[in-house]
Amino acid sequence: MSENFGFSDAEQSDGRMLTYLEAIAEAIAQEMERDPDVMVLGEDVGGSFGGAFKVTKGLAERFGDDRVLNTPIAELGFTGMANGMALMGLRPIVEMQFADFISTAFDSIVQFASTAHYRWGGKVPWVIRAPSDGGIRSGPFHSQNPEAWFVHTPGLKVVAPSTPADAKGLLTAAIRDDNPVIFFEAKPLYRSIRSHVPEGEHVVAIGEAATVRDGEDVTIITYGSMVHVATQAADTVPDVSVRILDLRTLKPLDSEAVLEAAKATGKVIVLHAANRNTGFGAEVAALIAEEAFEFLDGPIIRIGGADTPVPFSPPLEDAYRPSLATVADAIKTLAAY
Amino acid sequence: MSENFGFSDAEQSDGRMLTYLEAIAEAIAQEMERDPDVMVLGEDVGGSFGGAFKVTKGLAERFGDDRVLNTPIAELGFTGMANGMALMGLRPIVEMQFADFISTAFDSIVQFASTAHYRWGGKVPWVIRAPSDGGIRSGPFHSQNPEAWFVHTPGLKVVAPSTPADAKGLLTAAIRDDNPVIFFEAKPLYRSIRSHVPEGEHVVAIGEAATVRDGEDVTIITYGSMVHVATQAADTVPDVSVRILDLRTLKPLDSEAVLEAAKATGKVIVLHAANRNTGFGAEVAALIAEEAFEFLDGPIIRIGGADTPVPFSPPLEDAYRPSLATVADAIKTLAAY
Amino acid sequence: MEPLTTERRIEAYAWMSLTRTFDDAMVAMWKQGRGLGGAFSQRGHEAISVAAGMALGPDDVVAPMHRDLGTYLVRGMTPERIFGNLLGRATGPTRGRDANLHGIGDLDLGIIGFISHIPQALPTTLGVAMAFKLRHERRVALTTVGDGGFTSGGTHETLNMASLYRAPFVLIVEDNKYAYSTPLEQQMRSARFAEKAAAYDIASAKVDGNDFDAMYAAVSVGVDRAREGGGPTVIEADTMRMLGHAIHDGAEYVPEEMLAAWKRRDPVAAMRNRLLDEGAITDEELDVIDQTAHGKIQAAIATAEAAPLPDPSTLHDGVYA
Amino acid sequence: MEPLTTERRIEAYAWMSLTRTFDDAMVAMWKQGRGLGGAFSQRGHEAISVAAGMALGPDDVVAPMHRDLGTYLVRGMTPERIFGNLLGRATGPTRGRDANLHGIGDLDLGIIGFISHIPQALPTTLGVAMAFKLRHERRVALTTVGDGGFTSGGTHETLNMASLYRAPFVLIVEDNKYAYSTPLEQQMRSARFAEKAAAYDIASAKVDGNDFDAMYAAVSVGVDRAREGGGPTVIEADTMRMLGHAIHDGAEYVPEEMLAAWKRRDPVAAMRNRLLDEGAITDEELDVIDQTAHGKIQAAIATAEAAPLPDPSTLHDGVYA
Ligand SMILES: Cc1ncc(C[n+]2csc(CCOP(=O)(O)OP(=O)(O)O)c2C)c(N)n1
Ligand SMILES: Cc1ncc(C[n+]2csc(CCOP(=O)(O)OP(=O)(O)O)c2C)c(N)n1
Ligand SMILES: [Mg+2]
Ligand SMILES: [Mg+2]
Repeated sequence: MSENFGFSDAEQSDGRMLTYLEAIAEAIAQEMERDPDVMVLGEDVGGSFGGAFKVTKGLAERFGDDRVLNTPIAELGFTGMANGMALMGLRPIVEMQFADFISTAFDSIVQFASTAHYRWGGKVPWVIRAPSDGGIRSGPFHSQNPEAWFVHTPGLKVVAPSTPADAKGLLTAAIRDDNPVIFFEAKPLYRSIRSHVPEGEHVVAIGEAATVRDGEDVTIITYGSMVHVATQAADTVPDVSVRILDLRTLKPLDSEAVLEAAKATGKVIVLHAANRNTGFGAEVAALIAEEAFEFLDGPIIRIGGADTPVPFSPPLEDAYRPSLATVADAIKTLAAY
Repeated sequence: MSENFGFSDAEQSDGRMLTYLEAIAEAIAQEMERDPDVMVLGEDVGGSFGGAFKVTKGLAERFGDDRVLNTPIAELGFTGMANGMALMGLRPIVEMQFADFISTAFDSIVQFASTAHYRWGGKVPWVIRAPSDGGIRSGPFHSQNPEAWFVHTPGLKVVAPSTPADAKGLLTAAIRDDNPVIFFEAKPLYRSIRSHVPEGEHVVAIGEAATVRDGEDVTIITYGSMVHVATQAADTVPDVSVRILDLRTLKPLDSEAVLEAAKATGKVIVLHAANRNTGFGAEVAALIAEEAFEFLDGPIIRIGGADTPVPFSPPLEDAYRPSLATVADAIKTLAAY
Repeated sequence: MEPLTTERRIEAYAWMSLTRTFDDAMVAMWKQGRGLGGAFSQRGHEAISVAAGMALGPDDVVAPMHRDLGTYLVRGMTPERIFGNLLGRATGPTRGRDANLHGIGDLDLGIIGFISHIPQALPTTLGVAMAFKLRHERRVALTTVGDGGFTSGGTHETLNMASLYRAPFVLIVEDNKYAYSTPLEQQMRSARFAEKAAAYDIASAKVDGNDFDAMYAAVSVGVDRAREGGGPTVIEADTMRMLGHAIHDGAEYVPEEMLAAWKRRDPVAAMRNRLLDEGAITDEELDVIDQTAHGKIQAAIATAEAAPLPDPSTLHDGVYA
Repeated sequence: MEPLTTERRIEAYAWMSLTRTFDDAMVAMWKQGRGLGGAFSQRGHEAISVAAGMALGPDDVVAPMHRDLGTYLVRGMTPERIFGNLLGRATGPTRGRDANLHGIGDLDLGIIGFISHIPQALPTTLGVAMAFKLRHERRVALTTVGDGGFTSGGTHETLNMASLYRAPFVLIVEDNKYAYSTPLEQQMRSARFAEKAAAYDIASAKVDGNDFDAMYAAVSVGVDRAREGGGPTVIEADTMRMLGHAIHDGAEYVPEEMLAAWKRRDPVAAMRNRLLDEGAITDEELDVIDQTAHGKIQAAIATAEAAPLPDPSTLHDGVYA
């Protein structure tokens, strides 16, 4: 992959280190243990196989085939089925084999699930797990970051953790949430980062951003895999004091944290791996341009994927994807502004 | 409907006045006359019926059932069929009965049509006509403005005319374009506005915004039905000199015109009927906040639909939808800033 | 299956009469401009919708479509509430949020609110059925689809999964010959829905959808099968959409003779005459039933028209649970 | 239908040998870490993909899937170009934009580039067929779908429209018993694809997908029917996916006996032995064919590996036509 995600944090001293993928698997297992209404469904999630990324491996043996349900290739249908299950009080965790295939289930998400409670009070407490993001040479249909479609749609919640601990804590919160939550997992982080994850129950509230590091000169607002790119880029510019805000939840957005971070430095970079054009970063930048205008000391720089499909070949994908160098340059530009 | 679209322009003196709907119908008929590869397909478009809004009425009699093809209820399938037809050089004009049902065809648009040329050079010269927008008490599933989903998707073109003349000229350009173009028709304008439309061939280039009126104090950047709300709102604040830019094409965006308009007044309102959160207005605001920052004399105010489904009942829909009063207040606020 | 006593059949007539009366009143109101937005007449579907409502048990769940007014009524959704929805009142089940019969769900009545997008009711209802199955509850989920909706991809995905999982799921195909302006022969080459069901290994029956007794029997067989763990059923109901797609649609595309022929098979009149022929009830008693229906509907309209519109300040209420 | 002369059948063997040799070489490279991204082995599908390629006429159009390598080769997509795509080279048909066999379309060869999203190839191919029909061209469009893809909604929409419009459309269902890790019995209760086709009034045939002669005959019948205006055909090809879903997949979920049984039905070996038994060709001649294939593939790999990667400055090229 194009970036090095050898992420390390202070907590690494602690004994209990899990990968991002292990943290997700742990959250699912613990919630299934706790609540018999929690179940998993999707393509290849069941049996001894446990899904394309093996996130659900072992669950079928442990909780039975009824609660770890293999589906045919029918995203629209099985997500619609999850809508009905959720209306009856089950809490299905729907696995999209890749986030790229979430578009196949679109109506069941953006038309039914997102509107049922607003229209007639029907609760749809499911979670869709969407393995997203690229940098790992998977081509246009296994590398997408479609979060903007869903943030734009009223009635959904959208979460995108960047660390194993947040992955466990936010997935737990998403499963317990009474609304449809789309949980974007950053594939490139699955096995590339390992850090401390609290044992037992661990809940991270949906809707709260986290300050990854404090700083006075420039603020980077980001989420998912790009949090690590931001941190590494900041490290390459030691003479600039960089503040990094990890949004963690995209909807509902922690606007207070965003505005506070923007005001703190007056200089802001908004960064994500998704296509930049009308991406979620545009919302963040527009929010700041409207509500923190008087505090701005420089242009709001947006960095995101190019306005092309995600190409497969390394030189093209690296050019497509926000790089450490691009972010470092933006930091310098703003610092010098 | 909640706004009065009694739009009138100077050209009204001229003899040839068409409604927005008539202008669209004329463009289709003229292009079918000109080019045998141009055809229409969709639900109920054929026979003597001519579609839910009667836009294609008379075409079947004139051009035959083969070129005005009734389809079953299968948006994914018939849009996918249009992909194949277009690859063979036909120029299908696909009618979505309502823009709200475009989500049902999602994969055929955002995965196949948008990427075919980038990936392997396959040209997909179709147009999807999407009757969008609300204000006419049609409820959550017949009032949507989903343009942001498609602007965010690489490889598509997105057009949204506000006048009969532009509707004819842009649709003609869209039909002749070698790329997939999504043509958003503002339903509330269909029969509510009537203005001059050039007879015979009339092409308005895709990608060019239009200055509706010049002004020094505040710029409103908008498109579709909201152009008329902007004009009327500006009229209610005669003491403020308001510049109005009608984007007409959302993708590819006329960034030059946007930046020029923003710089001209230093105060900007971005307005659309679609849900504001991560809507296309966010892209426009973010572009300005990055590229015209030094010219800004005030916060960029974004006005859009609420972050709820489009409600049906008049008091709720009026509260949901950007109103003349909201826009007028924003003009005053910025003028006084 | 609950035996179809004479009392039950008279009750059925009463529901069909109430449904027809509601429909007539609604159509009249909208023609007079007293309506709001669009409205779908279900005229001709009374036997299907009432049979579906009556054949289900109290704990079963149903997701009716835009022409299943009778099902809503039988399940206990009052005419007041439905007219409240039609008129965008705060008292409707969607509190002015959704239009016509869209979204008028109420889980306390075992009703799922539907959305326009075809065929979303199908996978949703399958999910309800699966919840019953996974919890080992002896409950059934039923929904309906039109001839038009049958051609939509989600219908195929739902039928395949319903069969695969042997879900307690019943689907009524309302073959009313048109999808908006599009006749059956422009939708599909084979309209043999029962045979289509067989290709999924799903049990099926073809029924005269204008014959209440036949519909009730067929739906009951499917419901019982589902309840006993026998898996899904598809019921092909042969019927006709008598008043066009929606209120604004003159349906000039429907041949006169066709309508005339179907008029002779009117489901409400048929039920009425059958009960009379059997001597199960007198003309006078039937008139009382019709007058009662008329009174209920007039009262419902008055109540709904007098009800308040929603307060704009509630716009954002309920976006999230 | 072009008669299946001995020459044509020997030619067919050569294509099957080339396909198998390509596959073996690709698998070996990826196992050695000389690959890029993922790769799908088509081992076991040679008879189907080569028959599809050979039964089509030069002006026909095909949209092959991820296991139809033989079809690409027969249509004239060279091993050099395909390996170029697999290795992300500027010389591949997607110029490094798409992965493995995805998107390797070339309209000059009558090949549509496919996308991952199942079952997009179906409606697209129907559209190609409709273009031929509307222009009154005697051309045919063919595509393939897996047992897994058959359960997807777009497949139903496509089959219904193909039947409705009597499109010159041929669909081969590659029933290879698995969709990734999911066996047929967890995908659908009835896997009788020919019967499913009948429910759409579509002609169908069930064929041993590992028997080239049978596949060629069946596809030819469908292609001829389409060309003569007889409408669509569905061909159910009974076969097996021999090497798992993709290179990273050990396919431990596939029973050993099942693989062993299918190994005895290897389509390439079967064709080879049949030609030998008939005395149509000698062992030596067959070895020459295999060696030629081996040489071509090695040369193709060398060429592809030596080819340049795309220039990053071309990132935005071709987003729009
Ligand atoms: C996906 C989708 N496309 C289009 C529509 C618009 N539409 C509403 S009802 C209808 C016709 C439905 O026909 P049918 O299923 O036969 O039901 P009927 O109206 O005849 O009862 C159409 C096309 C829709 N609701 N959903
Ligand atoms: C809509 C969609 N969902 C999921 C996938 C991921 N996927 C790729 S191939 C595959 C299995 C396909 O099985 P089948 O159709 O039987 O073809 P086979 O691989 O067996 O040849 C899956 C699930 C996809 N490509 N598209
Ligand atoms: Mg119908
Ligand atoms: Mg398969």
